[in-house]
Amino acid sequence: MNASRIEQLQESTARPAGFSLGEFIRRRPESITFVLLVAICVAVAIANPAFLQPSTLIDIGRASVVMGLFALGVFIILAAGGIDVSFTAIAAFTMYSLTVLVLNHFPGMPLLVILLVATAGGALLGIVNGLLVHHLKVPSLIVTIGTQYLFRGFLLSFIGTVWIMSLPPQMGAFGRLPLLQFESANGAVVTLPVYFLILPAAAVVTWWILNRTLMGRAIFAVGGNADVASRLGYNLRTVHLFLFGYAGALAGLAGIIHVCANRQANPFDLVGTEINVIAAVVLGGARITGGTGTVLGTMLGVLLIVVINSVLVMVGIPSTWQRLVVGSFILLAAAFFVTRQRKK
Amino acid sequence: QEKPVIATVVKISGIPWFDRLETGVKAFQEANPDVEASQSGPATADSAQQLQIVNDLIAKGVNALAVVPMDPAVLEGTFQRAMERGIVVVTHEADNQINTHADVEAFDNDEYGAALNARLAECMGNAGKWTTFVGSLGSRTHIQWVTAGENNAKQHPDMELVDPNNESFDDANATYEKAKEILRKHPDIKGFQTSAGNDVLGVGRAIDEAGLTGKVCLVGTGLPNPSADLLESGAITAIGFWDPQKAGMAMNAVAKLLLEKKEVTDGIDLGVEGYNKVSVKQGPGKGLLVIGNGMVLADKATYKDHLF
Amino acid sequence: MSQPAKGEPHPARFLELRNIQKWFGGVHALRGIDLTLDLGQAYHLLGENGCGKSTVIKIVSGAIAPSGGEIVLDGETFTSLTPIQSLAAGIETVYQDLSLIPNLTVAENVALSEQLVAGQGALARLFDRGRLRETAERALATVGLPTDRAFLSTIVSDLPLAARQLVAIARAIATRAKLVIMDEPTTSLTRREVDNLVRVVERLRSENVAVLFVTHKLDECYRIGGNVIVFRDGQCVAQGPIERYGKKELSELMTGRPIDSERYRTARPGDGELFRVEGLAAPGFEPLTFSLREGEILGITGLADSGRNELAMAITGIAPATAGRIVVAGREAVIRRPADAISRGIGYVPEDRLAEGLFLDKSILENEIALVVTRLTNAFGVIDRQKARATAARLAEEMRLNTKDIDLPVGALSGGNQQRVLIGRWLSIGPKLLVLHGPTVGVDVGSKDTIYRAIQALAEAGMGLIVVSDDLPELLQNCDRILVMNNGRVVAEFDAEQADEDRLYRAMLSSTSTMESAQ
Amino acid sequence: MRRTGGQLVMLVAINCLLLALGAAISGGSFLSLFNLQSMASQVPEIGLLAIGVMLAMCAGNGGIDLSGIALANLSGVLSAVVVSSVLSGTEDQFAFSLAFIAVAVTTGFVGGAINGLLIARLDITPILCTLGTQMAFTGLAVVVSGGKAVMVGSPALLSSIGNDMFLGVPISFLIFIAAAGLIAAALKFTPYGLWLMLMGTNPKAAVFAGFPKNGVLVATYALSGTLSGIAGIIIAARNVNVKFDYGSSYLLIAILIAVMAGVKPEGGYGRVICVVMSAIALQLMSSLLNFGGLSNFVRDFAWGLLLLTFLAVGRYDLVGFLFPGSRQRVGSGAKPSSTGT
Ligand SMILES: Nc1ncnc2c1ncn2[C@@H]1O[C@H](COP(=O)(O)OP(=O)(O)OP(=O)(O)O)[C@@H](O)[C@H]1O
Ligand SMILES: Nc1ncnc2c1ncn2[C@@H]1O[C@H](COP(=O)(O)OP(=O)(O)OP(=O)(O)O)[C@@H](O)[C@H]1O
Ligand SMILES: [Mg+2]
Ligand SMILES: [Mg+2]
Repeated sequence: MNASRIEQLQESTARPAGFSLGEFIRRRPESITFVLLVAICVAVAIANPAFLQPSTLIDIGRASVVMGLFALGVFIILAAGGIDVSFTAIAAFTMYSLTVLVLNHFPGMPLLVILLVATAGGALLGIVNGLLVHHLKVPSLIVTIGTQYLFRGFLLSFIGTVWIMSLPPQMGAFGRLPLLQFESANGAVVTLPVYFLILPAAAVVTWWILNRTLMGRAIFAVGGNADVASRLGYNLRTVHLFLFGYAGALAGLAGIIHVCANRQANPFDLVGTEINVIAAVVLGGARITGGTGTVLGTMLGVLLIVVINSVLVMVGIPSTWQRLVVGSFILLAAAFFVTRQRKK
Repeated sequence: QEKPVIATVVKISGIPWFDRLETGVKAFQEANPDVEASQSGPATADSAQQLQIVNDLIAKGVNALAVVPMDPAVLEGTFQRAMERGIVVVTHEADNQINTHADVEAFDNDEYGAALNARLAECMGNAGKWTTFVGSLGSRTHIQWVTAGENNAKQHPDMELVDPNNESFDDANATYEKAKEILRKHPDIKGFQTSAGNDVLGVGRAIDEAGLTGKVCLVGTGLPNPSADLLESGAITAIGFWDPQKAGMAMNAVAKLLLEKKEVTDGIDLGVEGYNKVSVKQGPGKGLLVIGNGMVLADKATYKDHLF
Repeated sequence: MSQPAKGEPHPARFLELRNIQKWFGGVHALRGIDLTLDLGQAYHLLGENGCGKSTVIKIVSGAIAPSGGEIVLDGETFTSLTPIQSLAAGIETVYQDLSLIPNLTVAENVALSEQLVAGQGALARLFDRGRLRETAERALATVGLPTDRAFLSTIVSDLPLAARQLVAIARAIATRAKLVIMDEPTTSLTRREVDNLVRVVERLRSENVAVLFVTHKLDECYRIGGNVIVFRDGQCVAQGPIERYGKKELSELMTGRPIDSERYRTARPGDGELFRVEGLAAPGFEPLTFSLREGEILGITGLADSGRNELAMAITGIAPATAGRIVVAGREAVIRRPADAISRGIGYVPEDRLAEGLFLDKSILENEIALVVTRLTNAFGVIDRQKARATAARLAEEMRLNTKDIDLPVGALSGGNQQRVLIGRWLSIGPKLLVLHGPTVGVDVGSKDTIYRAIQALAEAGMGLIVVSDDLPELLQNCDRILVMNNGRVVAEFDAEQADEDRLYRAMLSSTSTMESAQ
Repeated sequence: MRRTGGQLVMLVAINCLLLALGAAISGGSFLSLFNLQSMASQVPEIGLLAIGVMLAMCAGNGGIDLSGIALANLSGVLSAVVVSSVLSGTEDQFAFSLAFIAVAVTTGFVGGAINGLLIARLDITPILCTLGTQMAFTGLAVVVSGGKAVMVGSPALLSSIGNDMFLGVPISFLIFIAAAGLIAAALKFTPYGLWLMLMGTNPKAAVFAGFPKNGVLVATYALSGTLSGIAGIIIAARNVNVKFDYGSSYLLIAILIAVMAGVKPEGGYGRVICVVMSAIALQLMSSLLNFGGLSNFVRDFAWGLLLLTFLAVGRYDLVGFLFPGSRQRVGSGAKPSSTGT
């Protein structure tokens, strides 16, 4: 009934076309991340069977929380074709100011309110990013380099630099509240804290926003082609504000969890780790040019980085060699990733 | 008539240790109104940033520099130029600094490292696996301390050093993760000797959370106030430190002496607690090495005497 | 906001533009446009490149705001529209660049707008995935695309261009639109697809939808019928039923000067063989052999997936051949990458000049000397500025650019001039063979004329040219011979003087129709 | 070209303003020869790295070089270790210096070329690639030096690079200006420069035009690496020692300088002279704050503000407003009517 190539198109899509590994990897790059992750774990387990204890898993899970929250924020910005390096400064800003605030003015503030305020505060700073990105019309990398300096400089020059060692009790208690606890062979207690739950919860929420709401589709649309998206009626301003606001909210949340988990509020913390988080997201299959990626992949990327960083002692790599090993590994993973992805 | 300016430059400004040092500088200023003493430091722990500040101060024309080098080596060239311009250079925590008029140390680094280890060995009952943490492999004093510790441990054949010299980057969280890992890899580990100011916090938290308090010993450099909780709970066996306030005062005192062209002789009293009878030797360069007696080891019972 | 006023007589006035002005910086792109569009009618907006067609469309669809004038939409007066206002009023647009979101699926591209518009552009909402599927299926079926799950979930950037164009059209008709605007919708469609489009338009009109076409293909306007609107230099110079105007008259209205659409090719090719391929093959086409004489213009046509694109890219080293030989002026040429082709004197003017050809932010000078910089250097490896400027100025002159300022960024030129810059760049290497892929895609009548004349002049100078195109009149007017490809093979060869559109067209479809009859 | 004549004017204006401000608050001592020399000798390290970042950005396609300072440190460390194992810095001073320079520049070149090859051949995203090599280079420096500072000393030639003046200008600054000048010339007058900028504007068109794409990429990153090597030499010469973790804050500052200089992060445009001016502006500002005795945290804050101000100025064409002469004049040469035949 129609032109031949449309018929062929019909045929080719109708045909299950067999299972092609290359095509699968191209469509789901996070599968590579997964394979790498498993490969490392197997290799480490062979090198040192002590790796195979439940406590390993729990420690990795616990260590992923802050980075994971950051990564979700970075991922959604990356999906919309932007990049953010100010999230660590946002986290440091909110966590420290809030701790000071609670300590000095509202010692009785319930934990839930603290978490909410942190999230809101982070969102506010994120919105500042969003406004600047939208109105200055420059790549967000540049804007957020500026705001990173701005936020951190403001925090350290005007809010304070003193480390807070004794947290408000409710925050300290939250950091220790166990979700799961058992004793390992040497009598050490292994604890999975309750705050761990925040990461999967945030991941699910992010997944839901991206895949079930119009906003999520708008984010990918903007990442695909911002001009076109705006012509089709997606309000770029709304998308930008939401995007950076959401990433800021996640950063604020991550910041306060960082404080609770560490039992100290150090305003110098966090800033400087942003490149690692971006690397994690990219290793999770999101293209740095935007428009692609999945929440699952992002989480796998975070796990990959956390695992690499935490198995070095296990396999007995001397500390002089650790940087070289991590660096080489990132290169190797990236190369593997790219070559696999390119094969179609 | 302008008052001579003594500029103190610390490794990084804003952190508790150097805030404490600043109280020393301020106290010195109060006691010595005939000089102008002030403190500055970089915003990030980066020797290049510190170098810049020192350079700018030299250009500004201060009379004396009292510097706690982030990395002594990086500052050599600049100090040389400063000395050529007639600026008095005094350093602290840099007993290998060549281009300085005087380096002020709170104590002998080898003695300090050995003392920490002796305390650790005592707690461990002179037997068992132990490991060490340093701020970074590039941190000379930290390496000195752990090396002295290793040498001390050789007296006890049953002490076994495993996976030594873990880098903490002075980040309590990173230290915590690494300590957990070590606890996992060596379930039978008995002791930790740490170097950077935050290491006791990270390792202590790991021990505390693992419920190993009392089973694993931890001795390291730390400040009394931040460590208070963990000392109380017993997760930290003992902390070693010197009071940066006193060190700051001592540095400035030496700088003032040198500005006044007075001689700094062995056994001289700098008028600062712990530096009442300093040993003065020839340093690695042309300058002097001024060693005080400011070492403090504190544990649960004694830390309250030094709250800062 | 704008519900149709009930009980109004037919045909209802839907949209009215009054004295619309638009300035881009110092450029007065629209100089007072007055237009009215009624429901149930088809309109053809004609005009040269840069006369303001796309600008008017962007104003109507809310993508940009006019600098003056007013828009009356369903009886309501606006000074400017937002995309959502325009969409909500029932204006759907298929933009020149298709405006598809490359990383979303077919279904999302087709049917997401419906839900976006339903919520007045609010983003904080769930979307109904069932409705998404239904809407997409219905719209895709209308334009003749597959409606199975696999196709619905294909990522748009994985589709061939023609299918993307149909997807864009499907999006426009997915909702209950009142006005469907199509900005050059048929540039990459073949005649059969255009036929199908004509049927779609018929249906839309019968459903009382207005359709506004922007096109450079006059033939299609006559096939579709309706009214024409002619723009020149940002002004509307004619409006009325298409039957009233002859083809030639329309051309003259557009350009403001007479154009004869006679055959441009008058010279004859030389005798010497210039170029030959023997058993050349690559993914996309089977081993084929042909040759070209000096000064000959060879046309190659076929459906988009007939292998003609792959052939062009194999000859020019973009996607090198996997088998066979290429002989240039009697010497075998191994072409593995574009640089090889360039060093053999083979040039390639790609189809998508913005994406593949031009450096838009850079000056005409830099664009023109890009291929020959190494030849313009002195003994120290430094570019000889004077020589470079002279070269660029000569090429600009030769290609009759409408500006003498070679420091102007190419992005500031009109489409026709941009294409001339690109062709000029290739002349800089003094090519033996120039492969032109869709040399006049999206180029207006006036510029086409200039480009055709340039092509003829090159052939007369002894250069061989291969014109790959699906604009059949273009091939018939310009070529000596025309090869028709189908399914990766050359299925017919015509002497251009003897051929006509109908025969070419049948050849293009020949083997497919055998396949069809075999089924 | 035209669009950014304004950028340069603006940067020059800012520099003048900062100098005037410095003179005002310091009672003139900010403009003393010694302070000017001191500031001039501080610019080269970061300035060289910023030019490297600029080159990588110009290549387009998300080009960026995060490995600059790591490679500079590696060059210094490796060179110090290798050369001092063969020669003595106190005895054969001149030979030691020459060998040191040669090894450091070579290391920088090789390191940069590795970046380039990984990016061009394996197609790894530049940000990820240089992040990996940043760690690898630092790691290698740690392995080679055992994490300790490596003594270079002050052999004749190196010491004069670090400390001496030529006609009152620090030699290190002259080296920086010479390197910047060479790069600027290469960008402006050679085919390489044209290819790089065109490729940055439209990588696909560059392929179609048969540019030696891989060659240009490798050359770009190798050049950036070589600049790191030179920065490593200057660091060694000025500080007498080299260490793997020197200048960790330079990573973002180099990007900051490049962006303030108007380099387009999406590729295809950047001017060396603007980067030089921008580096000087940053130096002036931070020295000014040190002179004023302000906390260094205020400096971070001020940098952020300055960068955002620059962006706003660019966005709302305040430059054109202030200096109408430098305004873009697109379209002036073209006639909007149709083509005459
Ligand atoms: N993006 C732009 N920015 C600024 N000025 C532009 C831009 N696009 C076009 N112009 C200016 O508008 C002029 C008119 O363009 P137009 O498309 O009408 O040219 P033209 O004479 O019709 O050429 P052709 O016949 O080749 O289409 C251009 O020559 C150019 O100077
Ligand atoms: N964003 C812009 N900035 C500056 N000038 C512009 C811009 N968009 C269009 N113009 C100019 O406005 C005029 C009208 O352009 P428009 O795109 O409407 O032409 P068109 O009739 O659609 O041409 P074509 O047939 O090439 O699509 C041209 O001179 C064009 O160069
Ligand atoms: Mg148009
Ligand atoms: Mg025109």
